[in-house]
Amino acid sequence: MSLDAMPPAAGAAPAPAGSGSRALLKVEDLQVLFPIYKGLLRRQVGSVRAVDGLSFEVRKGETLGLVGESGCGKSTTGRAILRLTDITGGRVELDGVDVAALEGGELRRMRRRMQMIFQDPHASLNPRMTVASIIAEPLDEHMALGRKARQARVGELMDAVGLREDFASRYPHEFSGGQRQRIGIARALALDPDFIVCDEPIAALDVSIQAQVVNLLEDLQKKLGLTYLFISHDLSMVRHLASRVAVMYLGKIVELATREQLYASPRHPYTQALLSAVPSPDPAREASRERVILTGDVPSPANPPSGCRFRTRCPVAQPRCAAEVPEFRKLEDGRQVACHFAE
Amino acid sequence: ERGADGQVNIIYWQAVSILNPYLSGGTKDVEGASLVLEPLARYDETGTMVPWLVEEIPTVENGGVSEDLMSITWKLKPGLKWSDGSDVTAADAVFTADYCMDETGGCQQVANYADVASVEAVDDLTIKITFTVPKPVPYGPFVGAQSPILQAAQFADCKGAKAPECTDANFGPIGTGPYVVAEFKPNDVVVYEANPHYREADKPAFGSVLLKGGGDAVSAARSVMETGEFDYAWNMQVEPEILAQMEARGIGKVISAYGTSVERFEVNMTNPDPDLGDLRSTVEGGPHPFLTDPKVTRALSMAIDREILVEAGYGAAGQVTCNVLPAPDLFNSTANDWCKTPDVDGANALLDEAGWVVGSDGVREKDGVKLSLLYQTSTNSVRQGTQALIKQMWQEIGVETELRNISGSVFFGGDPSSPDTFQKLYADVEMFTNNFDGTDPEKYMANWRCSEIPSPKNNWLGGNNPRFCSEEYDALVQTLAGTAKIEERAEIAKQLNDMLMESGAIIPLIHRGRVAAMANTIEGHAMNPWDSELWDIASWSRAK
Amino acid sequence: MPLADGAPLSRAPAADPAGEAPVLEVDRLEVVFDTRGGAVHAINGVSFSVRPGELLGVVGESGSGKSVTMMSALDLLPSPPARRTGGAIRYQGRDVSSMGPKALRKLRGGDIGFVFQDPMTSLNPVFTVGYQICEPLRAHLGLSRKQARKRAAELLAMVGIPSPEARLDDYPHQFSGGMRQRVMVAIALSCEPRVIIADEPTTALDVTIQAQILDLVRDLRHRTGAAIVWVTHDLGVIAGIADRVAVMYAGQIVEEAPVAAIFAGPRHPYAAALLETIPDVEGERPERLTTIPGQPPILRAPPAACAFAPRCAHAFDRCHAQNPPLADDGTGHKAACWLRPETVAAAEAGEGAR
Amino acid sequence: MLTYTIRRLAFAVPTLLVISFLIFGILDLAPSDPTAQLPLTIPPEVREKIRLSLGLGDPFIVRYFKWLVQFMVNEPLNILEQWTGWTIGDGERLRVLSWQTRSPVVDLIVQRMPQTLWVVGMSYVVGIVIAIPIGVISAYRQYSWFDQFGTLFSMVGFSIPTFFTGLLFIVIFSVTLGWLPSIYDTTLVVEDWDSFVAQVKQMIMPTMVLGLYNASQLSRFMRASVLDNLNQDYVRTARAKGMTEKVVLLIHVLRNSMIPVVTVIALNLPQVFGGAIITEQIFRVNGLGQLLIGAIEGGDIPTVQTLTFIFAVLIVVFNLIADVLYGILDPRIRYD
Amino acid sequence: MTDAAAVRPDADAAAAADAAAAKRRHSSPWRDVWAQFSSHRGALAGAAVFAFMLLVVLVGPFIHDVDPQKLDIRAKNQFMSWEHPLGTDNLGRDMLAQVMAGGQVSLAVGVTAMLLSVLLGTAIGVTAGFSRRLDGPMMRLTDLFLALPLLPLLLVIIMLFRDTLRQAFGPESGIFILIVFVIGITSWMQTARIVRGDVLALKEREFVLAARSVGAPGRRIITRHILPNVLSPIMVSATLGVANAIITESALSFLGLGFPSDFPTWGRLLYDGANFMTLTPDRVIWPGLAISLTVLSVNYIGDGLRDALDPRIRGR
Ligand SMILES: Nc1ncnc2c1ncn2[C@@H]1O[C@H](COP(=O)(O)OP(=O)(O)OP(=O)(O)O)[C@@H](O)[C@H]1O
Ligand SMILES: Nc1ncnc2c1ncn2[C@@H]1O[C@H](COP(=O)(O)OP(=O)(O)OP(=O)(O)O)[C@@H](O)[C@H]1O
Ligand SMILES: [Mg+2]
Ligand SMILES: [Mg+2]
Ligand code: NI
Repeated sequence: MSLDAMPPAAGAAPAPAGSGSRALLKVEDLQVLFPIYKGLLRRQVGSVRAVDGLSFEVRKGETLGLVGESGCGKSTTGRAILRLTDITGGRVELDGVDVAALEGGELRRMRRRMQMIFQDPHASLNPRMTVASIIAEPLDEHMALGRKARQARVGELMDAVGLREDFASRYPHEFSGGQRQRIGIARALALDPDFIVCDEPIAALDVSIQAQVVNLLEDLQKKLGLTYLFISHDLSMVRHLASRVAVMYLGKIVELATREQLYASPRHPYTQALLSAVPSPDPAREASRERVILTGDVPSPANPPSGCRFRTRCPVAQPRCAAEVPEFRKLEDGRQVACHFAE
Repeated sequence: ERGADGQVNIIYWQAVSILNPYLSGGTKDVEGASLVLEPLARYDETGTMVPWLVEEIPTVENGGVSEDLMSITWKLKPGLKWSDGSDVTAADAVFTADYCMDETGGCQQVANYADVASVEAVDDLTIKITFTVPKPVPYGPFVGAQSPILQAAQFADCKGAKAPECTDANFGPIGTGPYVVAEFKPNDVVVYEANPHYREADKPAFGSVLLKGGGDAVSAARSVMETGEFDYAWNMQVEPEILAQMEARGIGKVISAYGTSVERFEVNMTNPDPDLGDLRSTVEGGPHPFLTDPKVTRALSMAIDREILVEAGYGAAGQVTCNVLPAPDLFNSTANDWCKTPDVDGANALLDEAGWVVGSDGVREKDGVKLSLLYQTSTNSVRQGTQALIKQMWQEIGVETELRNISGSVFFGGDPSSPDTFQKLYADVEMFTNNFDGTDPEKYMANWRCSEIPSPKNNWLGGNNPRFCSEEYDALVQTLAGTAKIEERAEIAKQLNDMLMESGAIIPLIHRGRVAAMANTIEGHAMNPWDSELWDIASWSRAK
Repeated sequence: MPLADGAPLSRAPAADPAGEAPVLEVDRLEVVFDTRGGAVHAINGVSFSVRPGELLGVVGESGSGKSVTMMSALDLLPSPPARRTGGAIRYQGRDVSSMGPKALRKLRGGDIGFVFQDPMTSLNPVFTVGYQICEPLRAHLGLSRKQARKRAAELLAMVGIPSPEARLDDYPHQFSGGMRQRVMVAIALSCEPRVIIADEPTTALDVTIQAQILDLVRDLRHRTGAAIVWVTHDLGVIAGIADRVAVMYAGQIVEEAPVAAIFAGPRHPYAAALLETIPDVEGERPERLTTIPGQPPILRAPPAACAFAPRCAHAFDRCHAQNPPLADDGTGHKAACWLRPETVAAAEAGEGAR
Repeated sequence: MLTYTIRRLAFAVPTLLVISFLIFGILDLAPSDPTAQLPLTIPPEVREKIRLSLGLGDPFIVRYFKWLVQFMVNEPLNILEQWTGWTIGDGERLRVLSWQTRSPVVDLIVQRMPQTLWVVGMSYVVGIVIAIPIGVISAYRQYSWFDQFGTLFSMVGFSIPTFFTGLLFIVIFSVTLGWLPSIYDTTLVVEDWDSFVAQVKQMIMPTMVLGLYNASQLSRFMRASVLDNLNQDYVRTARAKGMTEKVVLLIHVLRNSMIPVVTVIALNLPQVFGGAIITEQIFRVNGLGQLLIGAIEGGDIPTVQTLTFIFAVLIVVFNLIADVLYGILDPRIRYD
Repeated sequence: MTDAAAVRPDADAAAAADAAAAKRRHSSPWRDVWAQFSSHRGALAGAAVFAFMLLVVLVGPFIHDVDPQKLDIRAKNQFMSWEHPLGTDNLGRDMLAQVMAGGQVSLAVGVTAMLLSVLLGTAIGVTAGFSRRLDGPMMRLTDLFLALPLLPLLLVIIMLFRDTLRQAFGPESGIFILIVFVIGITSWMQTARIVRGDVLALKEREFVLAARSVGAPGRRIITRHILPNVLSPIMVSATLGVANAIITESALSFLGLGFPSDFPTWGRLLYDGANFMTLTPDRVIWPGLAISLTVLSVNYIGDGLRDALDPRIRGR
C-alpha cells in the first residue's frame, strides 16, 4: 500500500474515520526560556531561548516529525508540551484542554492522555527495577488495579510491543537496545494515551534495530490510532514515518510542510542544507550529489542573532535578514516557511 | 650551688592555667604559683607550721597572738627581696589582703581571710591582722600555699574588677620564691628560672624548672618511671599494679604521704525519689525510706572489705579508715574501728534484725521497699573499680546497687540546673574525696550543720550533702569555735566525727594519701600532704 | 615537517593503492573476554589489511566486534578481561604484540592515529585542548613546549577550527560536539601517522556536522596519503568515502569488497539485509522498513556454524553445521556464505579454514 | 566565580549568627560549671561569688550580646590596632576573656595555633600522602593482593581508635625502644639542626597516629574515585596517543580523580583547626583540641564559645572553598 | 503487523538457550540476590565471620557461663587459663565473659546507631538534593551540626533525657536508647553530604524524568527511583558507621552518658584495658580484634550486598 498519493493521516487505515483533520494538539506561540542568573543578587540577566515562539498543530492519528540540529530545542519542545519543564509563555492545548494552565491533580490526570518515549533507552529505565515494575509504574499511579489485573495488563502491553511475557522479571540491562526501547514504548502505552511524544526514540539504536522500532511504532499507530510527535535528526527515518515535518532551527520552526513537499522541494535554505548533508547509501549517487555546505556552529541560544536566526550560516543571506525577523508564513501550496526569499 | 644541676622536669597531668592563686583555687595553679609566691608561714611534711618569710610563728605564748584571740602580728625576716630586686615590706601583705578581700575581684581564696577586720602595716616589717571574732586558730591569712604575698607594686592597678585583665601580672607574678617565671603557656607549660635574688645564695640547685601539663595520670607516671623524660609527676591516681610494674624498671619510684583526704560515702538522709519532683532530696521531701536507719548504714559499712578496695585501687596511696577526720593523729578517733574488719555475717544479722528479709531475687525488702541503691560518683577508672567491688560486696548482704558515673566537670560543678551535681544528690549514696586545708578541722566539721544542707532555697549551696541534721552536732560545732586549747579541740572534733559515723550519714572508706612519682635521681624532697607538694623545691637536687 | 606551509604531504600518491604493500595487516585475529558469565569470543579470526592512501570502511551491527578489532590493533583492550588468543597484527610487517612498551608507544599516536566514537567523553575534561594536542607532539616528536603549541594551532586550523590560537586554551566542554570530534581528528593527525583508525567518528554527530567531518577526512586523505580504517554502521557514510568495505558479523568478516561492488551486489545475506534496512531521503519510500529479525549471538565458544544462520532466510543444513570461510571470487570481492560457489570451493580446497 | 564567592559569603553571615546563638544556648544549658575544678575546700559561698564575678548572674541574652560585641567588634579592632599601631578609641575595650586563665581567648588561640597546625596539619598531609598512592594503586590493581591489603589496612585503621594506637606507639617507640619522646615539647624553638631534629622526632608519633587514621578513610575515597575514572574513554585516548602508563595514571587519571577527593579533603580541613582531642591529650601536644576539651571540662564558656564559633566559621568557609575548588579543578563547572 | 509478529519468536530464538536459564534465574528476586551475594567470596567470608561473632556473643555465655560482672580480686590480672580462657582484668573479672557480654551490647549499639545515623543522613541528604527549596536550609543544618561542640551538646542531652528515659524504659534500655539516639544524631552529617551530591546528579537522569512523565508524585520518585540508586554510598557510610558507633559508645561512658560502669562493652574494655597493655596484653587484643573483625566483616558484607542488590552486576 503506497501512501504517497493520499493525504497522510487519512491513510492510516484503522484510525477512526473522519478524525483526520481534527487537531488533537494545538501549540500556540510556545516559549520556553531558561533564565540565566548573574551577579551578587542573582539578578536575571538573560535567558537561554530554548524554544521561542512555536506554533503548530498535530492532527489526530497523524505523525508530525520534528527535525533540526542538536541543541535547537526539539527535546525542550517535547518536554514543554508534556509539562515536564516549565513553560514561559504560550498555549498548549490537548483536545481542547489547556495543558499549560493545569496544576497538581488535574495535570496528573491529564498525563494519562499524553506520554513520552525517551531518547536513550538505557538512561530512561531505572536499572534497579524489573521490566514488569517499569511498565506497571503508570498503572500504579493512575489505576487501582488488583495484582492479577495488573499482571495481565503488563502481559498485554509486553505482547503489544513484541516482548515475551516471561521477560517480565528481568532487568533493563539484560536487554538489547531495541528491546529496551520496546520497554519504554510499553510504558508509554500503559495508560492508553492519545498522544505520544517520541523524543529521538531511535537515535541510540543500531540501524537494523531502528527499523524494528519504527515498524513497531507504525503498527501501534495503526492499531490504536495514536498521534505522534516524532522528534529526530535522522531525516530518512522521519521521511518514512511522518506525514508532516517541522524543521527547527535555534528555537524556532523554519519550515513546516507535508513530507512530500519537504523532501521533494525544500524551501528554507536550512532545510535544503540539512537534506543535502544526509549521505546516501549509494556510492554512485553519493559521488554526484550536490551539497549545500554549512559553515560554523550553531550560535548560542542565549544570544541568538538578530533578524533571521539562520543568517549567520545561510548561504543566501542578505542584509535584510539581519534587520527583519522573517515571518512564518503560509505559501500557496499550504506549507509554512520562515524565510524572506521563499516562495 | 645555685643552678648547678641543670633543669628539673615536672609533669602535672592537669596543666597550670594561671599563676595567681587568688584568681584560681585549683590545686595545680596554686602549686604552680608556689615556686614563685610564698606565704609568711607554711606546713611541713608533718603538718607542723614552720616560719617561712617570718622569723617565728606568732602564738599566744610568744605574744604574737593577742590574749583575746582577736589579732595576730607577724614579723617579716629583714632583707627579703622580690625577684626584681626591690624590698619586701609589710605594705605588700596589706595590699595582698586588700586585693583578695575586694568584693568585686572574685578572689578565690577569700575563705582564708574570713573574719578579718583589718590588716595593717605597723612598720616596714610588721603586719598586724585584726579579726572581728575571737580566733582560736588565727592562721588563715598568709599561711599555706593558698595565701601567699603578692607584690603591691606589680598588682597596684589590678584590684577589683580589673583583676582578670592584668594578664601579664597574673601570668608572671613577681615573688620571693626560688624561681621566676621565664615562659608561661597557659594550660600547657611553665618554664621557671632560678630567682637571682633568692634569699639563700646556694639555692635552688636546679637552674630551671619545666612544669608541663596535660594528658592523664598513667602516662605521666610512665614518663617518669618508664621513659625517664620527666623527674616528677603529681597526683598518681593509678591502679597499683600498673605503678608497681613501672617502678620495677628502676628509674623512678612512687612516693606518698597522708593528709586529711578521705574517700567516703555520703549517704542521702532524704528521699531522692524522682516522683517527688522539686522536693526530691530535700528535707521537705521527707526522710529516706531506709538509709536513715543506722542499722542499715552500719550493715552497709560492715559489708565493705576496705582492704580489698585499697589493694585494687590505691596500693600505697590508701589506707583503711573508719573516720571522716583521720588526721592529724591527735584528731583521729578510734571509736569506729569495728569497720576495719569486714563482717558480712554481722551485717546480714543486723539487717535481719532490722526486719529486712531476703526476697526471691536475692534482694532484701521490708514493707514493699527494696534495699536497692543508686550509687553515683565521678568518672575515674579507680572509682569505677571501687564501685564494682562495692556493688558485689553489697550483693552479698542482699543489697542491690545501680552504678552511675558522672563527668567530674558536672558532678563537682555546682550548676543548679543540673541534676547530676554532688550537692543535689539525686541518688541514694555518692562517693568522693574531700579534705581540708591546713591542720585545723573546724571549718571542715562545720559543713555538716543543719544550716549547710543544700536545697533549692539556697540554690543548692552548702557542704552538708548527706542532709544530716542534729541540734546536738550544731551546738558542738559552736563549742569548738570557742575553744582554743588544742587538746580540747581535738576531743570535740573526734566527738563530731563519731556522731557522723554513728548516724550513718557518712561511711568512710579510704584515707587517701598524696602520691607522686619521682625519678630516683632527685634528692632533697619530702612529700608534703599539708601544703604545696613543691614546697621544698629550693632544696631539690640531682644525685651525682 | 612541511605541514605548515600547505604543501601536499603525500608520501605516496593515493591513486593506485592496490599496488603497494599494506601498512597495517590484521591476520586471523582472535580475542576472548573473560566475564563473570564465562568467556565471550568477541573476535573469531578477523583478517584485513590497508594500504597507504586507502580507506577501508568497516560496517556491522552493534556488538559485532568492530571496536574490539580496532582496539586490539593498538593493544588498547583492557586486560583483563580481554585476552588475545590468536592471530597477529602487523604494522609495516612488524608484529605489534611482540613490540616492547617503547615501540608500542611510538606506534600509538606516532604511526597510528586513533579517533574514537564518542567525542564527548574521549577528551579529558580537565585539560585544555591545547595541552591534549601537544602531549603526543612532545612525546613522539620531541618538540619543545613552544614548538608544540605552534604546531597544535596549525593542526586546529587544518581541521577547520576558527581562531585556533585562542581556542588552544579552551577546555573540551567549551567546544561543540563537532568541534570536539575535529580536535580528536587533530590529535590523531598530530604526528603524521601512516594509519588512522576512526571508530565511528561521526555516529554521535548531527548530519550537518557529520558532513563537515567527512569533507575534512576526504581532504586529508588526499593530502597526507595515510591509510584509513573507518568504522561505522552507517552505510551512507561508507558509500561516500570508502574504497573498500568489510562487513563484520559476530566477530568475523563476512564480506569484503570494493565499495561499488558491495552496493551493487552484496553477496552475504547479512550484508544484503543491512543494505535493505536503511531508508533513504530520496527515491521510493517503502511501505515498511525491512528488518533483520533476531539478535546477534553472544559467542560462548568460537562459532562452529555460520553465526548468521539463525537469522538467515536462506539458511540450509550446511549453514547450521559448518562455518563458511571467507573466499575471494578473483575480483577482490570476498564473502563467507555457503550459497557462494567460491566459498564452497575454498572450503573444499581446505584453505582459509577457520 | 568571584561574585558567586561573595554571594555565598554574604549568606554565610546570618547563618553564622544563628549558629553562634545556638552554640551559646547549648553551652548555657550544659551543666558544666567553671568552679568544678576547684578543690572542695573552697566553700560554697565563695564559689557562688566566683560565679557571679564571672558574669554568670546576668541573663542569658545579656551574656550572649556581651560576647557578640566582644568577639565581633572588640577583638577585630584590637587586631587592627596591633597590626597598624593605631589607637582606636580609648583602648578600654573588654576582650573575650577565658575564665580559666583570665587572659584573652584570642591570645590563647594564637599561642596554640602553631603546634596544632604542625601536628594535626602535618598528620593531614601525611594522611593524604599515604592515602593517595594506596588509593591509586589499589584501584589500578583492583582485587590484587595489594588492594586486599589496602582494604584490610584501612578498615583496621578505622576501627582502632587513636587512644589505642597512640599508646601502642608510646609503648613501642618510647618505652621499649627509647627512640622517640612521648611528650611534645611546646617550648622547643627550631633554630638549628639539632632542634630541628628534636622537633621532627617529637612530631613523628602524633602525626603518624593521626595520619594513619586519616589515611585509612581517605584511601577508600581515592580508590573509588580512581576506579570511576580508569574506565573513562579519555584514558583510552591518552593510551592511544602513546602516553606512558605513568603519564596516563599520574596525569590524566589522577587529576580527574582528585576532584572529588580534594573537596572531601577541603571539607574535612576544619578538623585540623579543631585539633585532635585524643591524640593531643596522649602526646601532650596541647594544641587547640586540648584547649577546647580543657575549656569544656572547666566550664569555660567564653573559650568554648569562641573556639567553636571560629570552628563554625571555618566549616562554612571551607564548604565554600570546597565548592570553589571544585569549580577550579573541574573546568566544566561554573557558578555564574 | 505481520512481520512484527515474525520478529518476536526469532528475536528470542537467539536467546532461547538463555531464556530457560533466565526463567530459573528469575524465579525469585531474593534468591537472585542471595545467589549473587554468595558468589562474592569476600561477602561470604564477611557474613560467616559476622555470624560466628553473633553466635559466640549470643550463645557463648550459655557455654562459658561466668557472670561477666563477678569480681574475684584474688584472681586478678591473670593470663589465659582453662578457667579464664582470655584471662582476667585488674578486678578479677573474666575477660571472655566480658568480651561476650560486651559484644551483645556493642553489636546492638553499633548496628542500631549506624542505622539511625544512616537513616537520618539519607533522609536529610535526599531531601536536600531533591528539593531545591529545602536544599539551603538542610545544608545549613548540616553545617550547624558539624560545628556544634559535641561534648556540651551531649551533656545537655543527658541532662534533658536521661531520667525520663530511665523511668520509661528502665536503666539499661533507657540508656541504650539514649546512646543510640546520641550517636545517631551526631554522626549523620557525612552521609547527608554524600547522599545529597548523588541525588543532585541522579534527579537529572532520564528515568526520573520518565517517572515524572507518568505522573509519579515526588515521594514515589524518591522511594522507587532515587533511593535504590544511592544505595552504594549509603553502604559505605553504614560500614564506617558501625565502627564509629562502637568507638563512640565507649567515649560516651566518660561523660557519664554510657552504660553503668560495670557494664562491659567492647569499646569500654579496650579503653580500660589500654593502660594495662603491657601488664595483661590480652585485655586489649581481644576487644580490639573483635571490633576490627566486626568492621571488616560488615565492610565485606556491605560490598557484597551492594553488588547483590545491583541487578546490573548481578546479571553479569
Ligand atoms: N535545564 C536547562 N537549563 C538551561 N538550558 C537548557 C536546559 N535544557 C536545555 N537547555 C538549552 O536549551 C537548548 C535546547 O535544548 P534541547 O535539549 O531542547 O535541544 P535538542 O534539540 O533536543 O538537542 P539534541 O538533539 O541534542 O537532543 C540547548 O541550547 C540547551 O543548552
Ligand atoms: N570489556 C568487555 N568485557 C566483556 N565483553 C566485551 C568487552 N568489550 C567488548 N566486549 C564484547 O565484545 C563484543 C564486540 O564489541 P565491540 O565493542 O567491538 O562492538 P562494536 O561492533 O564496536 O559495536 P558498536 O557498534 O556498538 O560500537 C561484544 O559482543 C561485547 O559483548
Ligand atoms: Mg534532545
Ligand atoms: Mg564500537
Ligand atoms: Ni502500510
